[in-house]
Amino acid sequence: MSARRSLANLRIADCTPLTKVFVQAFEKGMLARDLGVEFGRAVRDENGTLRIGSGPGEWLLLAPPGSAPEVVERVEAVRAEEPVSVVDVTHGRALVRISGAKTVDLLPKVCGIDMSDSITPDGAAFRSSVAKVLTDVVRDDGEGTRSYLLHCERSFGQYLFDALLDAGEEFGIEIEGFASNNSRSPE
Amino acid sequence: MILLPCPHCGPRNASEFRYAGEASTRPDPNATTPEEWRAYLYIKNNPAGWTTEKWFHRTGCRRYFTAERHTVTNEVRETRLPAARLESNS
Amino acid sequence: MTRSFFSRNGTRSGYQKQARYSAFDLFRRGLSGAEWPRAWRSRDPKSSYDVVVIGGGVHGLATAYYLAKEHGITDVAVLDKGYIGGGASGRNTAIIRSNYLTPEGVRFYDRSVKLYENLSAELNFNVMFSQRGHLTLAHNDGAVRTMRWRAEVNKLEGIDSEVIGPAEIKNLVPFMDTSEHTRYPILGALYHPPGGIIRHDAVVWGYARGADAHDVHIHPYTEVQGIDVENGRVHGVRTNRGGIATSKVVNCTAGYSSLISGMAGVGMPIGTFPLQAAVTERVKPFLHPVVVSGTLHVYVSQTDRGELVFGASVDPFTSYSTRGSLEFIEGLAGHVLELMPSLSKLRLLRQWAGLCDMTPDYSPIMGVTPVEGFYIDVGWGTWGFKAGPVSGEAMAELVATGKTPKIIAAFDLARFAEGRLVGEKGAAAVGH
Amino acid sequence: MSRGALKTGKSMRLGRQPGEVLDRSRQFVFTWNGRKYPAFGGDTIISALSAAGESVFSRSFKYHRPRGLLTASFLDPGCNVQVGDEPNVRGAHRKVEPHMAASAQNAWPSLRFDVKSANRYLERFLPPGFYYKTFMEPQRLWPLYERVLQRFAGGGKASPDAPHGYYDKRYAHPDVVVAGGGPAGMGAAVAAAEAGARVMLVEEEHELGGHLRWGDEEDLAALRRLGEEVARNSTIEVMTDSVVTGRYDGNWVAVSQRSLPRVEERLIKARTKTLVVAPGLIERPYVFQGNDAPGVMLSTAARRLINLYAVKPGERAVVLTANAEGDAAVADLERAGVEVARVEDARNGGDIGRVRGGQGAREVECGDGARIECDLVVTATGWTAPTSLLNMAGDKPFYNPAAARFFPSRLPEDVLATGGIAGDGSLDELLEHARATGKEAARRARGIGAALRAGIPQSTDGEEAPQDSPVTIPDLPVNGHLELFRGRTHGIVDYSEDVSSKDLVAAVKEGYDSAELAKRYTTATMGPTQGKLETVNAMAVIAEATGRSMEETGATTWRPPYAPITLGALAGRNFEPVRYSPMQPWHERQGARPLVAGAWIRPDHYGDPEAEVRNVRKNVGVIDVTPLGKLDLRGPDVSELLNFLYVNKWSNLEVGKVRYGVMCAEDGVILDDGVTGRLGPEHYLMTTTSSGAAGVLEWIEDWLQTYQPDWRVHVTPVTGAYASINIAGPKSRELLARVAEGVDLSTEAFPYMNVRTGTVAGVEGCFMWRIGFTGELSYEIHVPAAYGLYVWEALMERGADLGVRPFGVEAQRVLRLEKGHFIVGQDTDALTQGFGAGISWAIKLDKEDFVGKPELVWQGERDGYFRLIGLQPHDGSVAPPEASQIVEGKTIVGRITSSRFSSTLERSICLGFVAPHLAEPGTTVTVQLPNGERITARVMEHLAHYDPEGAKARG
Repeated sequence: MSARRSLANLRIADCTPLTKVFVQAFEKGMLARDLGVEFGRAVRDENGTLRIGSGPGEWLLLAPPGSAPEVVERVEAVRAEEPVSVVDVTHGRALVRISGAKTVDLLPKVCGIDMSDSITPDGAAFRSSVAKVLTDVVRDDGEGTRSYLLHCERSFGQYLFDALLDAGEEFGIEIEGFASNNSRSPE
Repeated sequence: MILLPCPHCGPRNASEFRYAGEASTRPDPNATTPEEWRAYLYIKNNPAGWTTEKWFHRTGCRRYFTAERHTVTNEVRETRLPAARLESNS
Repeated sequence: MTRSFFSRNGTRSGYQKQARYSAFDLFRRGLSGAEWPRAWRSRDPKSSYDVVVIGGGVHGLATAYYLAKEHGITDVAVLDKGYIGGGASGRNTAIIRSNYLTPEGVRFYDRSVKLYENLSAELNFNVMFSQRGHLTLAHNDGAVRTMRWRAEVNKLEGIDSEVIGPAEIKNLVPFMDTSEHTRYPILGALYHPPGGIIRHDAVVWGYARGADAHDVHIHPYTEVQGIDVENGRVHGVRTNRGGIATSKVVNCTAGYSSLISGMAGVGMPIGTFPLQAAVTERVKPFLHPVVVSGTLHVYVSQTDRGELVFGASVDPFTSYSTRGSLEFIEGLAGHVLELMPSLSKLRLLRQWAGLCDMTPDYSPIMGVTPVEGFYIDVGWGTWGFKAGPVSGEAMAELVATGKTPKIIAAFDLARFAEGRLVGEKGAAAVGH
Repeated sequence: MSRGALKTGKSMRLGRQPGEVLDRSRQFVFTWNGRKYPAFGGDTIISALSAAGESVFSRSFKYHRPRGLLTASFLDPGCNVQVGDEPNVRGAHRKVEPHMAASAQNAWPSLRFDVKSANRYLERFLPPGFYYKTFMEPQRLWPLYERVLQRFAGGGKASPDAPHGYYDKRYAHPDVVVAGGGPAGMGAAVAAAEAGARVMLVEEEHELGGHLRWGDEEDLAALRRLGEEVARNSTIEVMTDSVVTGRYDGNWVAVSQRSLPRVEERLIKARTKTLVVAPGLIERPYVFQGNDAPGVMLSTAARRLINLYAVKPGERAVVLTANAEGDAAVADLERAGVEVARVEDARNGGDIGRVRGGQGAREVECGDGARIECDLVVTATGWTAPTSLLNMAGDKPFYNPAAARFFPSRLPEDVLATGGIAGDGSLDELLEHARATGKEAARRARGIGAALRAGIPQSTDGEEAPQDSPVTIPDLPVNGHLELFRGRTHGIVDYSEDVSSKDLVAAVKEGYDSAELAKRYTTATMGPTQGKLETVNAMAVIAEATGRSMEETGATTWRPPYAPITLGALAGRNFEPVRYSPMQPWHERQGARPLVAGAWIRPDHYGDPEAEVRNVRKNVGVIDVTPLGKLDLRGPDVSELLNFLYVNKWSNLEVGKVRYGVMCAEDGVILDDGVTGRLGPEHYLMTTTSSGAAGVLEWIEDWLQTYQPDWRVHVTPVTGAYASINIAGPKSRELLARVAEGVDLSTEAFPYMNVRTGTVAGVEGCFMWRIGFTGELSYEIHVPAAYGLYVWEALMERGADLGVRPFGVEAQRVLRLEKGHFIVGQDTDALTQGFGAGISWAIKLDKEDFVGKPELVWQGERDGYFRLIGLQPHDGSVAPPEASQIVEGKTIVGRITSSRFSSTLERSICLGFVAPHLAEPGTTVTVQLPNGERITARVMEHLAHYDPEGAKARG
């Protein structure tokens, strides 16, 4: 846990260095059973990887920086009967985390999805438009603090970050430095 | 803005989708006449009422699906996956 | 020859002597308090007509007017399911121009502009055609290229069009942000001085009054429910006010054109899309030319009353709904403010929608159909109002003579089956 | 002229009133037409001016008649003022602030004396639509007439320097939105919240309470109780000075929120489960001669002035009353010390004939002919139900003649109505109805919410659809009311448009005899109040003129927005995404001129594009081509897919090879092109044009998902995953050799149109393609994006002695033109089919099937199509601008699609599109330049002007 962590009600951090692996397989195939997470949900596995059911028959795996080869290997080791593709998209996507109580005020300025607990509880994952950019959103609360991971095409990253800062200005948004463990992944 | 019930993601704002036109059947390209082929390209039913059409969930699951929509009220009564897709992806 | 139907006073049977409109007459009646007569008569439909025109908008009324005036065919009925001019004719943003991309398009719309220029005098009804210039902005070099393409074709056809740069644009529209570092920098524009705006209702009413003067029957609230076709020929139409026998039917509808054609068994390459528009509250005049941006999907002009009139591209999916949408005015406002950021305090007053029949090549469908006696003047997309007079003139000639006028030959229905699409699509993102 | 001095006139300010909204501890000054006026906190612009004895606030649109206060609310048509650079401010609603500079609109030279008011003497000569009947000839003078007409355009002034503030938007997902914060709205909101709903309570005025606010002690006590109930419920979000501007399909409700601390105005887009419409009723003006004179006002206006703003509306009043509101106004007036000279009770046949007075009411002629001197005329003749939101929800309200107003008829499941719009009754009856409505709204919201959630994979399954039965909503009584629209004289119907009842009658007689036509002809209801004050009176006059009933005349469609909303709020933060490559910081440091290419920002050039071209031909250049669309394709059926998508053949592409391909749509029109390489047995990387990337991806997914779902192919968009750099020029191999590891770059080992994977500048997993758009020996390298800037800088550093320089899009355009490569969308257009683009070598009609095959078969047979050709002007110093037309006499026979001066060849070079008879090499064509001059040019044998054999690229 970073000692510099701010207590502000709204914080933003660039988490782009995290490993990101994109997996495609049958929606209800063998690999799906092995990954154990359905479309629309995210769970953390025993290796500290956040497994996100990002689309029907699609998964996004977020893991500590530099761990792409192991993550890919682990998925490829599953002997699925159906065609499976595993693509390391670490370089292809930008990742931002916003945290704090005021995230529920910020996100509705840029995204049309209902952020209430009944629609998008902790562990919910969905893909929608955020500030007009196609974005994977994962609600990933930590220690009772609301928190969201936002994942988009890399080239839009700077724009999305700026748009979130602009939207958060009225709530006093603070920028946090990236720490590899601030994704709540176990060391 | 109308809500379109995406068969994967649930109801979403229509602005997340791309309308991909009336559902149509592609003629056999090796046995088609110019008239048949161009009817496939250009002629529309364009009803004022229920129509079957294709949509793409562009800022969502990025899947195509079929919807039955009323073109006067914009009410959507059914959305479903392309039939073949369901079988091959079970 | 202007003032046509008045100069032929009494030479035709059924001609109605109408009160002439003039400043003098306004003064005279103002003094005496005498009432003005009806601009057109209300009557019951007959059981048969030589020609039945479906659609009481500018196209239908102009067709009837020219049939009677130019070809002496006065046994004509114009049917509309609502009040006249209540469809696309009353819902468009009333922009007139002829700076199209293809020579056939340019010639056609130029004829329309010429007719419009003379229309107030011709109809003795001021349609308030204001040729204040028309600017189509280019925000990238592809668009600059297309603007130049249009300008060059226009010039070869004798139309006044020129590509101008940001400084000249700023001069014409001081409110425009022509600085370089905007999200959509303005690199140039196609400037078309004869383009402008018009009072759309006045065009409808003027043609209605003109047609009525030649004894054309105008039947509002008369909805066509079926077209009788036997052995490939038209025999009549069925309406909510009874059947009408006729051997010639002209489909001049917008929004419902494929439904009407469907009644005659003719399939159409048409999708019907709502086109939305909006006006702001009045402010003192500050915007003279019509401004269009294809990239930003917006067009804007200021009326003589001071309102800004906005339009955009058609809705993203087919619909017969004329309810306004919020996303339209949101996008519109964003884009207007991209162009003129100082207008953020201006308030939007009213929004509405009309229906547009879009064709695959962004060009109309005019002429004969496989059904004898069933003529079409449809598929007008977002350009129908501009073409009202020339369409009426050409359709009247076709119906009267049986020969397709050269000026509309390229727009025939058969082009789709024969793979001869018109090349107008190259210029059109927003084509107003 | 005492411009600097505080306005000291007769003060109309009353002592403290029980319900007043003033903060008397806060007194300050503002200016009105340049003069200083005092105000209290809580005053509106108009209440402060009224307190200072002013009674004229604007001039009317057409006749420039003086206009005063009519409704004392947002709707007040005579109270629109200019505030600084903001036009059309609702002066009777906007709170005045210290130092605010307000001024009158539509008056010149001054409010008191307006020269255009001479128009009113011309009234008889200016009937409705007079402009349709004159100025027709001569046509050439119309612009002059038009300029005169424009002088009369109403409204305030827009300023080109007005700043664009922080306007904002947000989405919301409440269970219940209550439109209207009067007693009914408050009651409904509380009941809904108590039933477990999340509620948005939206009120147009600055405070909740509606008519209770200007009521008596009992009303005020009731208001206090309601206010406490609202405050107790934390799930009610109260928004004042906010308005529901529209209800759109799917209960998509727009709320404009004002008076915010850091935001000018905010548009809330609420996907509400249910909407409760509780706007109350709008008092309707009465039509009689002189009804627009300052000093003639509605009973609610008089009561608001007295009770909210402690302003005495006049000295001596005549009141026409037909209802309890009018009676209450009489009591209020008397309490405020206004002499009530006469009460005309319409219920007993009382009436007003006309009001006389130029700058303000002076004398009333009563129904019985008696003339009474007064400066205040108050009318209470009935109500308009603002059914706007119900209209937008598809309802067609019906007219009830016994109550003289419209009522809802059939509402959709997700919209309910309560309060005055639904009926009358005592406050208790009203609240009972409101509470039942709020409870039912919450119940329905639960059902609708459960149905919505059922389809959402992320949602918690917790709440079941409720099984409880509908709440019984008691019927509200409907009080009888006289149908009072117009007296025995004619007067103004539409105040903002200056349309009188006489005008409407004249329009009907001229044949504009349906409500819509009469309105369009006279412009009645088209002004700033959008019919909320005028519609019913206009219908009544049209009904009277046509001899039809009100029911037959019908209500017109009220269109959104319910109340005007700023363009700023509608635009919000105006999200316009932009994309950058990882090398963008370097480009910016080097002063690259930015080029906006769709969402991408790219370097157009670094100062001297010609030098950039020369350097590629002579040494080596590098260009950032990251925006190239890139798709990772995996699976056993990729080659089948490629065979289907492209016009050329793909089944025989070996691993390690790349191939150029062209895609056509089903109509045979060229859609996109690019190079695709085979990285492994079941692994390909496809590149597309940067502008086509998104479209091609969706197109491929369409074929895969809906047409060939059996094909086992996975597509991953990886455009941003790789920084793409093209290294081009005779020294490119040497440069690459200095940074690449583990790859033999010799022509034998790595020939043209091949791909290798290796390490570049220490970065593993880079793809190197030996291809080129420029015609030189070149390599396109795709580097994991995070290393893009590092590799780019390494190339610059390691190649310094080789003369490496960056080049931008402009140089690339020249280079590719020299090489004769066409650009889809520039050298082809929306009708260019495959053969026309000169790629017949690629089109394989013997393939079983591919997209667009039939059209290409027929095009091949037809052979009459325009063709893309290379062109060189005979005068090599002239480069005809792109889009110059190729002509024969006056006939257009083609056009220049690309054109540049080539410093390599030291002459101008072009690509053009020409009619088939001109396509033969050696043909001379005529090009018309934009300045009208004509030049000739020669049709070339090849599209390529430079190295047509391709020796350099293969070398």
